[in-house]
Amino acid sequence: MRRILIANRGEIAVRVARACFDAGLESVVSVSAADRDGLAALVADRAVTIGPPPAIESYLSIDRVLAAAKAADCDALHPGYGFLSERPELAEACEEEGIVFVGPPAAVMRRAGDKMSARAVAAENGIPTGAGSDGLESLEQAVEAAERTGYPLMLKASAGGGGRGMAIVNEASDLEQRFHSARSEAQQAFGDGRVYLERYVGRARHVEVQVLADTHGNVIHLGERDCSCQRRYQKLVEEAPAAGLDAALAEGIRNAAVELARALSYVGAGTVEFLVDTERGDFTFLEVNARVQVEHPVSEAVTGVDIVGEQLRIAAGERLSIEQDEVRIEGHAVECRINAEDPRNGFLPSPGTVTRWAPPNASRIRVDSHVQPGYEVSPYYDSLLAKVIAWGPDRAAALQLMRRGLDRFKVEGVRTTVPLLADIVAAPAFAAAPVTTRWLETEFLEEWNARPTEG
Amino acid sequence: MRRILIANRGEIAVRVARACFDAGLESVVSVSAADRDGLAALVADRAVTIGPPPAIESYLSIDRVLAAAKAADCDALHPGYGFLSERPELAEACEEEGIVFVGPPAAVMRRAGDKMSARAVAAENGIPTGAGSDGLESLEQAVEAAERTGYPLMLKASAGGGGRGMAIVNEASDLEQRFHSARSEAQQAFGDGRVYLERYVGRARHVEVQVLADTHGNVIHLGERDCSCQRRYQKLVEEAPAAGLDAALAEGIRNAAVELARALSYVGAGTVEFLVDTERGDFTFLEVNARVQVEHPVSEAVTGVDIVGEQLRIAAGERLSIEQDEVRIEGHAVECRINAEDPRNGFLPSPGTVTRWAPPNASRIRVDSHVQPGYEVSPYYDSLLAKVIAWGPDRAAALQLMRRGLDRFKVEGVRTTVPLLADIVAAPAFAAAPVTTRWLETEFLEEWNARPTEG
Amino acid sequence: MPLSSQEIKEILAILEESGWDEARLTIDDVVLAVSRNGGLGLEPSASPPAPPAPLSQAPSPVTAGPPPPAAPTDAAGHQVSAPSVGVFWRAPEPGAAPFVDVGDTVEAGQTLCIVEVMKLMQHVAADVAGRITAIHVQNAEHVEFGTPLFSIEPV
Amino acid sequence: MPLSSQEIKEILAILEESGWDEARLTIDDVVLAVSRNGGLGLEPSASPPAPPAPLSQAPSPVTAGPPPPAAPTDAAGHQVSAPSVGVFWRAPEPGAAPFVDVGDTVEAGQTLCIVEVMKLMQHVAADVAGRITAIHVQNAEHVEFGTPLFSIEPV
Repeated sequence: MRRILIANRGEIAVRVARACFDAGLESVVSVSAADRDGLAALVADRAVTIGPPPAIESYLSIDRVLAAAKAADCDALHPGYGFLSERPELAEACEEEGIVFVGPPAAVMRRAGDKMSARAVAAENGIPTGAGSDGLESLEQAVEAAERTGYPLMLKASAGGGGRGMAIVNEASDLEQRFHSARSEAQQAFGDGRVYLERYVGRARHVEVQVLADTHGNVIHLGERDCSCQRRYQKLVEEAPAAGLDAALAEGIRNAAVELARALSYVGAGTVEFLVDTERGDFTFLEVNARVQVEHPVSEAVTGVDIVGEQLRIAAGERLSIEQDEVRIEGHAVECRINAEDPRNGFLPSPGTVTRWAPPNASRIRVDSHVQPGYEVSPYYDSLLAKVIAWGPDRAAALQLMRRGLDRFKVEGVRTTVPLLADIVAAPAFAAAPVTTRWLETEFLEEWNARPTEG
Repeated sequence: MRRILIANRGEIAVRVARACFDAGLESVVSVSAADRDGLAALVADRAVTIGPPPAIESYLSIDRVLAAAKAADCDALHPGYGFLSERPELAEACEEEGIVFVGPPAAVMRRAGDKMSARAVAAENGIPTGAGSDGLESLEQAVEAAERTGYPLMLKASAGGGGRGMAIVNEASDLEQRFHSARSEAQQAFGDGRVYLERYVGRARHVEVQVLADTHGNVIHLGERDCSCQRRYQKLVEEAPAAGLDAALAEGIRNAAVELARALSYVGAGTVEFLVDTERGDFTFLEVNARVQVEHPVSEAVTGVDIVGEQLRIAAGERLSIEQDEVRIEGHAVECRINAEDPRNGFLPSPGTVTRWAPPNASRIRVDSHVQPGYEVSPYYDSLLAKVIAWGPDRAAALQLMRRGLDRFKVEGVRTTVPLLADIVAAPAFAAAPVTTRWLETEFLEEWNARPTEG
Repeated sequence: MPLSSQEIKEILAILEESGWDEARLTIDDVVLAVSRNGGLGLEPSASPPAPPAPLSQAPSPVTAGPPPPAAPTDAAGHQVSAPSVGVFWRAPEPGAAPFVDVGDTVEAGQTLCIVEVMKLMQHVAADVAGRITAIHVQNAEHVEFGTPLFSIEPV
Repeated sequence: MPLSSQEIKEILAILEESGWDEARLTIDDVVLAVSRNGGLGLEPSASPPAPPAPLSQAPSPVTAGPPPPAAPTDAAGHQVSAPSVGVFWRAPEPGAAPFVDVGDTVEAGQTLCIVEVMKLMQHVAADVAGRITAIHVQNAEHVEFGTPLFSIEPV
């Protein structure tokens, strides 16, 4: 490997370019016309403009991304997260063109990425998948599975993610309507109308395990992250490790993730997501994310392992730089996602020009971002401006540092989630106990929206 | 200590604000109207505009800086480097106002800062000061001292620095003219016409030792730096440790620095500068810099000690966080000073607006800067835009990393020293051997200026 | 739209007769800015970095494929730019005659070249009628989105 | 739309007969800005951060001390600003009558207040003759360089 095409934009493109520099590799970023002058284009060794701003004609075009790789004579391709990162077709096309894909092989990605096939592999390996169903072909199958599972239950799209095609069904009388709408939503969103159902856990935590697997059969985990602080299935705050998790339970989750990765013959960096039922104290497997994740820096902060660097090593056919028994989880890390959204106004995206930009400047705070003063928040892409990661010797210290950092984060020109996040990490309920996936929406935000606004 | 006034601007103001944040202290930066919207004003907790852009009515005004400290209710003041940082009057005024001065007490600053008194203390403590003279009152004294010392010799201003009031005298017939012009230059520059002379070392290295001294009598050093790569006595590239220095010689220099600091009852962070005669393999004391220095990050990079953080601890009356036997020098660090100057055109300052700004983004490269896109390089202040610090396991690795980083440093809108620095760190002569203080001007630049320019 | 074109004309006339060197009038979304004696910086420079390559500011071309080619009119005449990253082919197949040559007259809608994106052949058509005055890229060269391909002198 | 084109014309004519080199008129969403003899800084500053306090663009004051007071002319009339960080004193000494009060008429050069910088008393003088229409800072308050102190309606 000599030269990597970074087929992404924003902060992750900057992050991957940094990892390439660290590894002594050249980097080329494929950009849309909207990002031609962006920070990713500046920090990479070269930028290739592949199309106009709309993602469908740029970041989502496998052909154009590959054409850029060939035009710039790249021998490898890093897809980042989102966009094409979990499209087995890209991995396949790379293989055909003799370009190393930094991620799992297409076949592994298919097995891991399809929720039902991943659940089946998990179940075969004795990993709890929750009382659930196989793919539901008809309302009759759904009724039967629902009776077996019991209410409340949750419908999910087999091909899906991000909350689309998902529905909570509280009682039998709701099932028919919810089943049909989930199917059509899944069909629309993913071109695949298959849905399945599982027990709905009211007081749940979202806990996920970072795994790394090389081509020599080494599979390790870097501990788990808690991403329960969500709004509409979008993560706002992530942490490592998961606070207050029973040690045996944490160990069980970590081991399950490694076992599943082995069973899937996984290669690369990946995340195994679990739902932890805080009332019963058990966990069920949710899905595998076959790519680097937005929240990977919290795991880096507590382990010192450079996850993107390991991705490059794995892709180059090298061994992982660290073995499981060398992995130490030290202290606690919290990440906040700074979005150009107005949390006081239904999280409406806030496009515009960033006129001032001064993220916190501190030894124990890391800021991953592609934003500089003058940056145009484009309506074409998601609204993530920066990730702020604070590390402390314990959770209280990390949260306090994050609060101090966010209080000093100066952004002008667009509205952001900074004030909301500052209030979340300072909330007594958030500090006192691990929150569940519904805390933010059903408890915190209702109270927060009622607070008088300043300025 | 609760709230620090940062009486400076530019990258060091940003650096001190970071250290304040790390220490849990509030920071207020006193700014001129030119810097009201600068990064230092944004990263500090507050900015107080003290005067118009000219430094004499802002950064050089003790009264205004103190008035800002009082207006913002600060209980301590950090002077940075340059400007008022070595003015005993400021330390005194702080004392009178009950404000903790982050630096040595006025009396110590006077003793350490006056070159002749510092030389006298050094000589008393058996530290070589070179064959030199006391303050020269008349031409007769100068002739006598010159005969005792031998030619070539160097005249220096007692109160001076930065090359003003300095002159090389090659033979007796030049002495009279050089003596008078050095005196009048010193008088003009420092309001103090005293000069002294010392043996002139043709093949010399500038080696300096970072010391830290607390109020409990602990004095340690963080090893030495080599700052021989100079042009007109201005440092361009600095390194830690000093490469290729005989171990016993290095040990002698480090110990001399600590002894001198003890003898001066020094308190705070300081630097003891030495001249190393590479032909004779010995060293002589030059002067003490009673403040944090521009090049402090290279010492931080190889020791892991936060020098500005230690300054704050010392000022708060705490003990140093580290003892001498815990200090480890690991690997090698290089710093390049990025100035808004045109090295192809006599290093003419290049004011203007920085339209693009993308410093290298790498794990082992640190960038200290106050610049963002849109920054106006003001004609009122010095032209330092950024310091780039590269760390490697050895000198070759650090230089190579620096070269790669500088090659990817993208600046537009003003001319900078980046291309020159990239060529310096890649020069075989620079990589092969430690250079002397005259290498850059008399060897490298002559050849470099003759190279055809690109773009 | 708070001002009629008639009103704008009248305002312009008044401004022109006046002694001002610069004027800027903003009404809701309407911005009217005029200056004489050289552009003085009335217009706020939008954001620090200026785009290095011209971006589309021409009327939407009717003939191009899905991605509209950037087609600014500059000193070199009207330009047709690459609609995508890819490889530039002047002829429909190897060995065939090129679609067009410098000096040729073309109709709007006439194919000028192919930009190949991973075996996908995108025909790039002229969006104005005119005479080809320059071909900026060599056959088989890689191009990016927005790379100027042809200059056309409209007729 | 608060202004008709007829009204704009009238305003332009009035402005033109006036002696100003620059003018900027904002009414709700309508902004009208004109200048002659070269655009000074009429347009919102090109670079991202806009200064939070008004900066000098007035003719150099002849009466002020070493640091020129910022004295822009705005809707509130002519302004006299602090020449330095310091403490604002309305009277020559504690208990004495203030130098000036709202409504007073002042001559150019007349002392308006003292800004004390660490025992150094800087007398701040009016740079135009006129009537004091506002005093923006309380006695004994801390001020910064550029803090507006007085508004004066020139006579």
